Amino acid sequence: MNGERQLRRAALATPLGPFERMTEIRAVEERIQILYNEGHVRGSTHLSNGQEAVAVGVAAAARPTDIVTCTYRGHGQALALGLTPTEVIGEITGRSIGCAGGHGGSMHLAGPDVGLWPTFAIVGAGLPVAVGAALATQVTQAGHAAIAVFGDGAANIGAFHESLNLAAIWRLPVVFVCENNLYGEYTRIQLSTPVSDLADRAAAYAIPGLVVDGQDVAAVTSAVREALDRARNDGGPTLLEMKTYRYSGHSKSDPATYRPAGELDQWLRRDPITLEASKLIENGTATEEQLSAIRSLIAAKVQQAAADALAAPEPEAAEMLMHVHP
Amino acid sequence: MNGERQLRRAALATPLGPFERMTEIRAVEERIQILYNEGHVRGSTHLSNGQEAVAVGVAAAARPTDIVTCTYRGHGQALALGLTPTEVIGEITGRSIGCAGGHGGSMHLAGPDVGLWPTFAIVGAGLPVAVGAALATQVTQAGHAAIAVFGDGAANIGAFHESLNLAAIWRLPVVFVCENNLYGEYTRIQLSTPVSDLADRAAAYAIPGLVVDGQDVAAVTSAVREALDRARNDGGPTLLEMKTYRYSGHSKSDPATYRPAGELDQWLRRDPITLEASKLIENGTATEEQLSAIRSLIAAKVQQAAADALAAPEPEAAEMLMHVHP
Amino acid sequence: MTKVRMRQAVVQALADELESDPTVILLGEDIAAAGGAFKATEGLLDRFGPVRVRDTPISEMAFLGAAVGAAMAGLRPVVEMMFVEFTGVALDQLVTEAAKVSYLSRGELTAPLTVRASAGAGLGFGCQHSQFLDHWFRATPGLKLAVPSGARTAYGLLRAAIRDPGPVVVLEPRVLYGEREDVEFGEAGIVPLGRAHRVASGDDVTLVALGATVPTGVAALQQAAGAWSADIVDLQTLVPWDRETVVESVRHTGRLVVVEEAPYSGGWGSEICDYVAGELFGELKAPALRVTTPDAPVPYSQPLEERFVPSPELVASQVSQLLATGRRPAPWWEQSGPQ
Amino acid sequence: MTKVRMRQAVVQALADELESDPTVILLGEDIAAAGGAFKATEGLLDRFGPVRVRDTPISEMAFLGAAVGAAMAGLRPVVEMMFVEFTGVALDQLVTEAAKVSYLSRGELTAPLTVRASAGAGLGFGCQHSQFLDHWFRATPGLKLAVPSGARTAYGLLRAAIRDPGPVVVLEPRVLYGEREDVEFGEAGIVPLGRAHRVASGDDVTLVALGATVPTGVAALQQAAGAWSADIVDLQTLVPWDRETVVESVRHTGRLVVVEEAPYSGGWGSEICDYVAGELFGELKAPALRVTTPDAPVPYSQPLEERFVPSPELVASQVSQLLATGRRPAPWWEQSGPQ
Ligand SMILES: Cc1ncc(C[n+]2csc(CCOP(=O)(O)OP(=O)(O)O)c2C)c(N)n1
Ligand SMILES: Cc1ncc(C[n+]2csc(CCOP(=O)(O)OP(=O)(O)O)c2C)c(N)n1
Ligand SMILES: [Mg+2]
Ligand SMILES: [Mg+2]
Repeated sequence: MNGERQLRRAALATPLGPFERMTEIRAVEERIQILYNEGHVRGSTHLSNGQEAVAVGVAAAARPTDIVTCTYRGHGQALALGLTPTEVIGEITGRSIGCAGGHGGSMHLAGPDVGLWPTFAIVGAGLPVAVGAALATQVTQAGHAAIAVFGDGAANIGAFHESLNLAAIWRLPVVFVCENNLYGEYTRIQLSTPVSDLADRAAAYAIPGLVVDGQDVAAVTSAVREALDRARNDGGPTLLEMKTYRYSGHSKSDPATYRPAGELDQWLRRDPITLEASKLIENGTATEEQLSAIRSLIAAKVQQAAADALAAPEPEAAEMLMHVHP
Repeated sequence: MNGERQLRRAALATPLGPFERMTEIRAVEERIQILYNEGHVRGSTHLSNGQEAVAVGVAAAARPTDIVTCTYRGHGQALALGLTPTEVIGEITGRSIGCAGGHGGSMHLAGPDVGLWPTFAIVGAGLPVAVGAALATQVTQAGHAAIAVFGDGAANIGAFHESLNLAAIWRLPVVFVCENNLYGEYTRIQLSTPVSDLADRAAAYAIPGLVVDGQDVAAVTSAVREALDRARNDGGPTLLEMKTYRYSGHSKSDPATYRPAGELDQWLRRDPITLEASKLIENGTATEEQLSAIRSLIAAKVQQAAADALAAPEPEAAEMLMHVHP
Repeated sequence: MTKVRMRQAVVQALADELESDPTVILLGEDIAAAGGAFKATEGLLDRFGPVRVRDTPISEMAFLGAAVGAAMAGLRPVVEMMFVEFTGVALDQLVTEAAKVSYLSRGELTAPLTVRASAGAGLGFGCQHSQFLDHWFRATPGLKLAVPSGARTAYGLLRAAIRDPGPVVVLEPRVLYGEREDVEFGEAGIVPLGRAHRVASGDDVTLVALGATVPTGVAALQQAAGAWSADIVDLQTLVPWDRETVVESVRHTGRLVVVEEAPYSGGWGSEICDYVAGELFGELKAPALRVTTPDAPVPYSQPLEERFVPSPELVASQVSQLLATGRRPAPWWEQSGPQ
Repeated sequence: MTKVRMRQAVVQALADELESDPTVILLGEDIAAAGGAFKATEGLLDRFGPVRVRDTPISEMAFLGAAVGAAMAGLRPVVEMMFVEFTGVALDQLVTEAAKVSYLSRGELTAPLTVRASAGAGLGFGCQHSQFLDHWFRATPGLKLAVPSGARTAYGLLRAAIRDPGPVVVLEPRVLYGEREDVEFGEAGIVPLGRAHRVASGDDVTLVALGATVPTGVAALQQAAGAWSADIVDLQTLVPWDRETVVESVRHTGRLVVVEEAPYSGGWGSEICDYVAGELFGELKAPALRVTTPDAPVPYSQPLEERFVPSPELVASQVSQLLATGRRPAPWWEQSGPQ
C-alpha cells in the first residue's frame, strides 16, 4: 500500500477536496501540454481538461477497494484516485519514478492499491475487465464494486454490448460510466450514433440508465454513489451517461478544427472547476482569496512535480525483460 | 446461373409454393436425420424443423438478387432460396455433387446465384457481411437489399450491436431477421438475455423493430417484404424478431432434455406446415387429398435425392488445393 | 494409474483444482448445466455450484474479458472456448490486455487465467470449426501455450496451467477427447509447463510432435516396423518450448522431423527446425524436415480431411525418404502420384 | 520519379485506384473528414466524395465485416485499421470468413478486400499500440500479407493488393510514414505481390529484411564500412514470400541473417531460415541467424524502445560476430555488457 495515495484519496471527502483535485488535474494537464510541446512526451497523450468533474466525482464516490478501469484519457482519473502528480508526469515522460516505471506511458497509468488498473488503450477493452472485477467480488462476496469509465465512441463497440448484457444477466456490482464528450476522435457523435442519449441503451439490457450533468462534480458523485449502493446491494449494474466536453483536441496532435464555432466557449461557461468554485463561495465554504491561494499553491506543487519527474532517471534497458511473466 | 434453382425460387410465388417448400424442407431434414444416424453425416448438423416458415417466408419475400447471410442452421433457408434437395443432401454427405462440392459440409451451404452466401458457422458473423452487401448496393445503387438471418443467442454478441448501429447510421438496405427459437444451444434465452422481446433492442439504434409470428409463413413473408420495401426506398434497416421453435435439439448430438415438459407439444400445435395446410383448405385453394398427394410426391422425390447424393462420388484429394486463392 | 478418456481427464483436472483452490471458477458456453459441448466439464456444476461454474451468453469478448478481470482481482478463472475459432472475436482481451497486465503493473497485478479451447481437424466440422490456430497465441510475450496429446497431459498440463501465475492457453485436440490413456491423478500427475516428454527412444531420427501428431508419430514408428528407430518428443508446451530436450535428442540422432497440424506456411515447426539447425550447425546428417498440412482450409469431406492432416503413412514415408536421400522430400501435394 | 513521404505514397496509391476503378471504396475511423490519424487518406473525401470514402463508428467487427460483404458483392473495399492491434476485436471476419470465401464457394465468390493497418514500434505509443502482429495474418491459407519498407513499396504494394482478387493485409510500418523515398507513380510503379526486391548486392552475407528493418539493414551495411558486403533482400510480401530470390542470394553468399521486428519466439524469420537451411543443406558457411526483438511487450521509454527494435549497430555487430565465429551470436539480452 502506498500511504500518500490513500491520503490523497481520502482528501476528496473534505469540503475543498474536489475543488483542489480538479484544480490540480487541470494544472497537471496544462503542464503535460507544455512538456509535450517541449518534446518530453512521446507517442500521443490525451488530455481530459473540461472533464475533471467526472474523474473526481467517480473517485469521490468509489472506495479505494473498488476497481476502476478507464481509458487512455486517464490522467484525471489517475490523479483523482490518488496517484501523485510526480508519478503521473513521471510516467508520461518515461521516467523510472513513473507509476509504471516509464514502461507504460500516457495511455497506461496504473495504481492498483487505489483501484486503478493499468488504463486501457483499446476502446471498449476496459468494460469486460470491469465486469470481471465485479464477478470476482460477487464470487468472493468481498462487497467491492467495479466501475468502467469509457467514452461515447466506445458505446458503438461490441464489448460495450456484451459487457452490459453479461453484467445484467449476472446482476454484477458494476457501474458503467460513459463520458459523453460529444466526440470520438475527430468524429461528432451524431455521425456515429443514431441515439442522442446513450443512457437510453440501458433499456436493451433492462438495467437503469441515467443522464448526469458531467460538469457538476456533486451531481457526478451522488449519481455514482447511488449506482454503487445499488450494485453493492445486489441491485445489479447501472449505465450512467456523463454529459461533458473536452476542451482540447482528441490527442495532442489534434487541433480540433472540426468543432462548430462557439461550441467550446459555450462549454467553457460551464467549466466544472469554476462551477465548483462559485458554489464554495456561495455556500460560504471558502472565499475567493482562499481559492486563489489554493490555486497558486497547487500550481507551484505541480511545477515542482514536473521538475522532480524530469530530474528522475530513465529506466534501465534490462528492465524491459522484467515482469513479462509474473 | 443455375436454371433449376431459379425455377424453384419462383415456385414460392404460387399458391401452393410455400406449403410445398416447407413440406420439402421437413422431409429433407428428416432424411438428414436418418443419414446422420447411419453415419453418412460428419461433424454436427443443425436441423431447423419447426422453423420452416421463417426460411420460406424470407425466401418468398426476397428477390434472387438480394443477398442472404444465414447460419449453420441453414438447410431450410438453402432449400427455400432454391437449392435442390440433391445438392443440399449431397453437401451434407460430402459428395462432389454437393453445393460446395463436399468441401463445406452441413454448416457451409452456398448458392450465390440465388443470393445464398456460404452460410456462417461463427455466431453473429453473417451480420456484418450482410451489412456490407447492403453497403455495396447502396454504393452502386443496384437496388438490391440484404438479409441477415441469425438466432436469438446471436443477439448477445458484439457483431449484432455493431452491425445494427452501422446499418442505422448509414441507412443501409438490410433486414435483420432474428429467429428466436428460445434457445442458444442448450441454454434457454432467459438465462442469457435480460429482455423478453429482442425486437425491443432496435430502439438502441433508432430503427424499427417488430415481433412476428414465425410459425405463420404469410406473416413472415409480409413482414420481410415490408421491411425490404422500406430498405429499398432508403428507409434504412429493420429488426424483425421471428418467434419460432426448433423441434429437435441444437444439433444431432443434443437430446434437448433441458426443455420443460409440454413445451414441444405446445409448439407442435402451431406447426407451420399444418397451419398453412389448414389455411389452404379453408380458403379452398386445395383439398386434403391434394395436399397429401403433394406430401407423398415430395417424400418420394426427397428419397430419390438422397439416393442420388449417396450414389455420387466423393471429391478428389487434389481439389482441396483448388480455389484457396481466387 | 487409471485409464480414462481425455475428456474425463479434463473434468478431473478441473475438479481437482476447483477442490483444492477456492479461487478457481469456470466460465463458458453450456459448460455448466449441459456439461460442455464435449462433456469436458460434466458434473462440475452439481459438485461446485452455479457461483463457480457458470454458463455464459454467446459473448466471447465479454466472458473472456471478464475472466481477465476476475483473474486480476484474485480469482483463477478457467474459460472454455468451445472451438478455438471463437477466440477470433475476442483475441484482444488475451493478447493485448491479459498478456500485458504483469508488465504494465510492474508485477503488482497478474492475470492467472486459463483458456481451454478445443482445436484441430479430423471430425468433419468444416473449415470454420477445424483450425488449430496455435499461431494466434504465439509471438505473444506474456502468454504461454500448452497442447495435450492425450488424457495424461490433458490432466497434467491443465492443472499446471491453472496454477501458473500468468495467462495460459491450452489447446485441446478435439479429435482426442474420446481417446483413452493411463493417467496418474493427483499432484504427481501434474505436468510442468515448458518441458517436453520423450515418448519413444531411438537412434535414426528425432520426431518432434505436438497434440494429435504425437499418436500419429508413434503410429508412424510402428509402421516403420524396425526399418528405422526414433526419439519421439512430445513438446507438451509450445510456448515456451523445451529447447534443451529437443536439441539433446537431435544431437544424438542427427536428424529432426517435426510433425505439425499446422499449415506449411506459418506453421510452428519452422521455429523448432531453425533453432536446432543453428545449435547443431554442421552436426546434422540431414536437413530438418517438417511434415505439415497443406496451405488450404480444412475440407469437410472425410477422405479429404484424412489426407489433410499428416497421417502415420505420410510421416513414415517422409522419414524413409529423408533417411534414404539425406534430402528433404517434397511435401505430398508437390509430389506426383498417390502418397 | 518523385520524392514523397510514405504517407503521401499511400494517399497516391489510393487515389489512383479510386480513380481507375469505380468499385474501390475506403472505410475506416476518421479517414474521410480528418484524412486519417496518420494522414494517409488526406484529401480523398474531397476528391471522391462521402459515398466512396467513409468514416466509420468505432466498430471494427462491423466495418471490417462490411468490407468483406461489400467485396463479395463486387466492390474492392480498402479498410484502414488505424493501429493493427484493433484487428484483435475483429480478426474473425478476416481469417475465418474472408479467407475462406473463395474455397467455400468453389471460386464462385471472392473477397477482394484490402486491409491497411499501421504497425510496429518506435514512436512511443506504448505496448498496446506498437506491436507488429504479422503473425495474426500468417498461417492463414487464403490470405496474403504485404509490408512496405518505404514510399516506393507503400505505393506499389498497395495498388497490387487492391487489385488482387483475394483478401490482402498490408501492414504499414508506422515509423516510416514520414520518411521520403523516390517513387515511380502509375502502372509502372505497381509492385507485384509475392516478389522480393534486392536493395543491395554483396558477397559475405544475405540480409533478409521486411518493412522498417530494410532501412535498418541498409544502415547496418553502411556502418560496416566495407568490413563486409551484403545482399540485402526486401521481402516486400511476407505471405507468400519469395523463396527463389532468397535462396538464390544465400546460395551466392553462403550466409543468411534475417532482421525482424518480431519477437524471438514466434517471429516470422524462422520460416525463412528453416526453408533456406533445408534447400542449401551442407552449403551454408554459417548457421542462419535471426536478429529480433526480445520476448517482451514494447516499452514506452525512449531509450528502452530504441533498444527493443533491432538497431543498425546491433545488426552490424551480430553480423560481424557471425562472420568472425561461423556461429550464431547470442541475442543481446543473453549477452553480458552493452551491445
Ligand atoms: C478498438 C479500438 N478502435 C479504435 C481505437 C482508436 N481510438 C482511440 S481513442 C478513439 C476515440 C474514442 O472516443 P470515445 O470513446 O468517445 O472516448 P474519448 O476519446 O472521447 O474520451 C479511437 C477511435 C482504439 N484505441 N481502439
Ligand atoms: C462466436 C461463436 N460462439 C459460439 C459458437 C457455438 N455455437 C454454435 S450455435 C450456438 C447457439 C446459437 O444460438 P442462436 O443464435 O439462438 O441460434 P440457433 O442455434 O438457436 O439457431 C453456439 C453457442 C459459435 N459457433 N460461434
Ligand atoms: Mg468521446
Ligand atoms: Mg436460438
